[in-house]
Amino acid sequence: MPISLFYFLVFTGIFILLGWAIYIVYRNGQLNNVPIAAMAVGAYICAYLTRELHWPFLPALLAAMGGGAVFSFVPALGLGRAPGFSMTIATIAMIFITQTVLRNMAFLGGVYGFYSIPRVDHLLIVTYVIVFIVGFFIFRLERSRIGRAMEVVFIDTSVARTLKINTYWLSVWLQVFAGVLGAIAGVLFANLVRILVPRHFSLGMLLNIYCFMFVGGYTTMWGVVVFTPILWGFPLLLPEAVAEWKDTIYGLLLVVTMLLRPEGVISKKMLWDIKVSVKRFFINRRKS
Amino acid sequence: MEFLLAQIINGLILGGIYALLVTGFNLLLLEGGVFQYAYPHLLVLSMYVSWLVLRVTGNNIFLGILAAVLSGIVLGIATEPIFRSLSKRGAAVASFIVALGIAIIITDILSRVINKGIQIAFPESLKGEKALLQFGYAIISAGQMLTILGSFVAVGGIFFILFKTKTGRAMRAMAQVPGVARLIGLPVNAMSLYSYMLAGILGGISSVFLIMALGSASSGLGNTLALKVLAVAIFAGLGNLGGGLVSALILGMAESFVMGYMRGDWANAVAFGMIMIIVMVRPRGIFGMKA
Amino acid sequence: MKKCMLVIMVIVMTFCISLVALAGSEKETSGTAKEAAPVASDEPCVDEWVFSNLMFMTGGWAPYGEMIVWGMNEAIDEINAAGGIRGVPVRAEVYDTGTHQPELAVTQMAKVLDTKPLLIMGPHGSTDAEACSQLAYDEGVYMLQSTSSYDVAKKFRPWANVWLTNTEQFAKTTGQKWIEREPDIKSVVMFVQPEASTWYEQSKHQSNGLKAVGVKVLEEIAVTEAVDFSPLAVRALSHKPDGFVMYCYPEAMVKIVLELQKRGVKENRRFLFFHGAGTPEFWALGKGYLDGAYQWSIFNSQAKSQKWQKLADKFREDFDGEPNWTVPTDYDSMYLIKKCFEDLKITGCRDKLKEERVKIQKYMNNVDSFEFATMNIKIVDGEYKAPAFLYTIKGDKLENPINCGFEWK
Amino acid sequence: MKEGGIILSVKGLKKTFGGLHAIDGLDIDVKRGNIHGLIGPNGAGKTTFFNVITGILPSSGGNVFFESHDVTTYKPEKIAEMGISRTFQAGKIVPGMTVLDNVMTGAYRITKTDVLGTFFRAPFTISGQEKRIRDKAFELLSLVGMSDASDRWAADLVWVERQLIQIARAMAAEPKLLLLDEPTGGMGAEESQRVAEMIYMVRKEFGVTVVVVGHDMTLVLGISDRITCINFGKKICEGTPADIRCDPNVLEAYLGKE
Repeated sequence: MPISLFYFLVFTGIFILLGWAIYIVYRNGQLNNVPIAAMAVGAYICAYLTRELHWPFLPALLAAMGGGAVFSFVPALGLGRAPGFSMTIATIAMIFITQTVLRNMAFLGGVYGFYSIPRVDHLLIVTYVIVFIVGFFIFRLERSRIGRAMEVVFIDTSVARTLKINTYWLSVWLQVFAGVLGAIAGVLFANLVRILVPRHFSLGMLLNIYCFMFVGGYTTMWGVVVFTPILWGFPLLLPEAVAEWKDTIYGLLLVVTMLLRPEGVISKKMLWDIKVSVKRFFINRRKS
Repeated sequence: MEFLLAQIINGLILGGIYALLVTGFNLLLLEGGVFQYAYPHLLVLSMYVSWLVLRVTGNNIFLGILAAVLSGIVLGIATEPIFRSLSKRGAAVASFIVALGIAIIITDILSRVINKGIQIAFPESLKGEKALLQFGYAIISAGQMLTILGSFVAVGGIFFILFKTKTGRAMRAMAQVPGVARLIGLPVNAMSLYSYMLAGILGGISSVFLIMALGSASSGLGNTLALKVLAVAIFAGLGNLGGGLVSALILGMAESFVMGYMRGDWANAVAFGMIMIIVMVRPRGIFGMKA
Repeated sequence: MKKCMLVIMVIVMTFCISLVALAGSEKETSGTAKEAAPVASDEPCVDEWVFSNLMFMTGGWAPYGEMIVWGMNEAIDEINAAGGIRGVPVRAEVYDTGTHQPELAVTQMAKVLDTKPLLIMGPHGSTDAEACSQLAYDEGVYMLQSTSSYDVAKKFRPWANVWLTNTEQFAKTTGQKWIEREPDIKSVVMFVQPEASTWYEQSKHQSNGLKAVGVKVLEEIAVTEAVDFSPLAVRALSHKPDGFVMYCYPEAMVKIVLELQKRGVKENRRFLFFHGAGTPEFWALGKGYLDGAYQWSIFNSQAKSQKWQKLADKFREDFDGEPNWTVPTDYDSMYLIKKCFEDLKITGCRDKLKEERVKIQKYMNNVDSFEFATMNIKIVDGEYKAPAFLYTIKGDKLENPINCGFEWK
Repeated sequence: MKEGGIILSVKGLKKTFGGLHAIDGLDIDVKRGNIHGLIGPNGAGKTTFFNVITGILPSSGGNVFFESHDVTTYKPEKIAEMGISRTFQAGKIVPGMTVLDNVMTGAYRITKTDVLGTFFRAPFTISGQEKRIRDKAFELLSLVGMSDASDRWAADLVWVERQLIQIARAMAAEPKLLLLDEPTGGMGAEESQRVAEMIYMVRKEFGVTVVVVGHDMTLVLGISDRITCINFGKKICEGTPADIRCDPNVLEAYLGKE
């Protein structure tokens, strides 16, 4: 397998996880950036445990997930009721704070970074197994009472509350879930890049993920899945002279999508229509 | 004592800059229902336009300032058609994302096209670096003085238009109940254009003040300012014009004190941490949301 | 309904095509291999030497990337005009790693490795180099990181090299030379940007060097991105220091200096800038304010060589400004590659790839003497030996170099 | 369950916005199993009354008793849990979902799984629960006469259908008390009649207590057992539809003083 394909695929997996992390909270009407900070936390926990204490991958992954959960739980308690945008800005604070703290932690390499992290075997398979499991969970979550509750909260919080939906705890739970997803993404990142520097976990990555999510469609989990590989992949295929304009292209895509198809390219309605037409197609076939 | 005074003055100057930006931002939020994240980016773009004009005309200050103001107005109005459909739908998130897209494009282009992406510096005559007042380490330069006074005048002008003129009252009525405004026969489209123009004028003037206060601009300046503006707006409560002014001063002061007295590189972390705590304790900002 | 199906089709197609194209991106090494086996074993197997350069072409550092690539292209034009390397023309492909975008840097590095390169130019910039050097290290490909940083490259020896010489040593000695020149400076405040490990590390070395000659380092003030730097200036002045040492990005350096000057620091000799200063924005923002200040650098702006004069003139013409330390970096790298390939009789044949990579690595880590555009250098065990200078800024130029340390004849 | 007891009792309820008294010392008792009408001209405080009872707005004074619990200070979700469901004036359904899913959102109250449960519970326990509420949603849809529409996208529904879906959603929570806010607002006579019949049917079928708000007199007078008429946040009169019809105060409130 070419090296670039390997890195492309694993990064795609990581971005899908991060995209889902932001998506799942956004379904609840809040734009949450904690996953990027949680990613740093997860990455450093996993890196420290595997390099310094020689833990195997799986326990390190679980520890990182726990770390991510705790890390996102504390602010989530306060941010549960925050309106959408306020949360966006408030959680950017988490990114800055995490970076600053990591820079001041000498045993994690501080400013110099944490080097030579061992890599788990079969990283690609591990990544996609994780993506598949997480995707399955989200799929189930969306089709459960919680998923339907999230839809109502997104439209109108007060309606949701009169349906006995505790919007506060729902938000807290989802933020913690997003934090865990971020931590998992961080673990994969640490295993892939094998060098961690606090500056790696910054707002730049966030913009990419916003782009994948909002162009792909924020009403369904498949928008992220389909558009992350496409949007992340196409600049790598273009000749370098054009690919250098990738940021501008992303920006234009965001503007155009929001103006022409504000729900993103893949909307829930579209998936539903496809489902219905496929069903109809098979029924017609059976009849004839 | 001397240092305390100096830091207070530094904070006030910083706060003055934020106040200018936040007023324009809140105006758009209030009138158009648009979350104009790219507002500071447009300002920076006007600064670049002014710089280009200065270079072409051999540092003709009058033309430079004119170019900044005019380009501010043009850019302000030019964004209106983009946001119009979103604003009608009341899609605040979509408008934020569109603005994010615009911001990315502006930053990318500035970082590579104008002046080969290198920082631009404005001529001495426009900066007004000379100290006007000095008490020990506390210094107010001519440019800064003008910026502060100018911001007061500009923001005061906006408030006057909004609260004392007929058009302004109509605009505020529209901001409060958009549906009703249409019913009672206000020209909604014209009003919306008007508010963009107002924000554009403010933007143009602000870009001149930014030139005076900062003396230089880079492609990354838009992002730095945008984060701060958003922080101030949320701290105050989105769309709260008066609260925005007070909060701008509070945050400017806080930033100056963190940089002045805290160890390590905590400036950004602490400034945003404050926002985080405010959002946790008072989710709608300390002065309450208006939008 | 049809519209939906169409969109789906397009998406699926794009996805498939991208996968196929990526899978097929295992390009031929360094140009196209000739069909027939070469006659003599050390004749080049390629029609064209293709060198991959991993460079920050977008984001905040894009202007510097532009200049480094400009320098490289100048060298390529000269080399091709003179008949190429071993009679084969040279071409460079630039891969954008963005500014502070680790994910992009890593992906681009992977892309470069898929082309089975003999060696890699870059990754440039310490953040990007930190992110992606491990890949080339594992693969065993030599990286000419010319601008990344001494400390990053050190971690990836013997597979990486950098044109920033032993900063540990020079940060110390240049600081001491400054004190020697200005003996009345007894205490300093340092401005350090803690984000970039390189600058941080150098500031630590310099701080130790200053302490060793009895200068008090009153505080190391952390500089982060900000709109206004006057609070930091006031804070520094509250210690009442004799001197100021700057290890932060050029914009901040100049702005802090201006604030300090406004608050009564009249003598510019009290400022010492680190060698990362001297970029176009440094000169643009500081025009007329910096006369008399000191800067240490490994860049020899006073070089008299014909090569350098020609390059500098061309730069002034194209960029409308004084050449800075970014200009000769990859220009020199290109010439070093030329010499290396000619000395080792590198063929670029696929079957010898591994062996030639090792040969290149061994050669590059020990160069006895080589004429760079600005100075003569030598490389010992992967460490680049060249003098560092302490300059005085005069008329917005670096003047009066004082050689601090390594002297090579 | 004692038939004829009082299920909802409001004592001296007050709600002020700034200086404005939206509700000013209101006393209402709703008997179990009744359809209780609440009428009054526009701006009389009917919707505010609902908002205070369901906890969306905090009250400024007075008490609300539900099944003899004091629920005045309860949060909306807590009140919903106790068994009060409501509809909204503006037809607030989720447009990005099918009709069936919209009705199923109402069943949140009677289902259990939380976020962790969704991940770790065995699939069949969830699917069993899902099947149960799906059947229930179908049943409710056919009750409101929209069983054909279950697969339709909610954004495509017309106004009257939205109101019916809202009622079905509220009923999916198996409430003890159903609050209907202007269920026939903006409808023609024929559509109003359809909704009225349905409300009657729901009461008959599930024995739920209904409080219906409307300024459309004919609907409320037609279906209610007992009616309260309010104006400016105060009770004007109370009684059977026949009483209300002849009360001079009501006419005055609606038509203004001669």
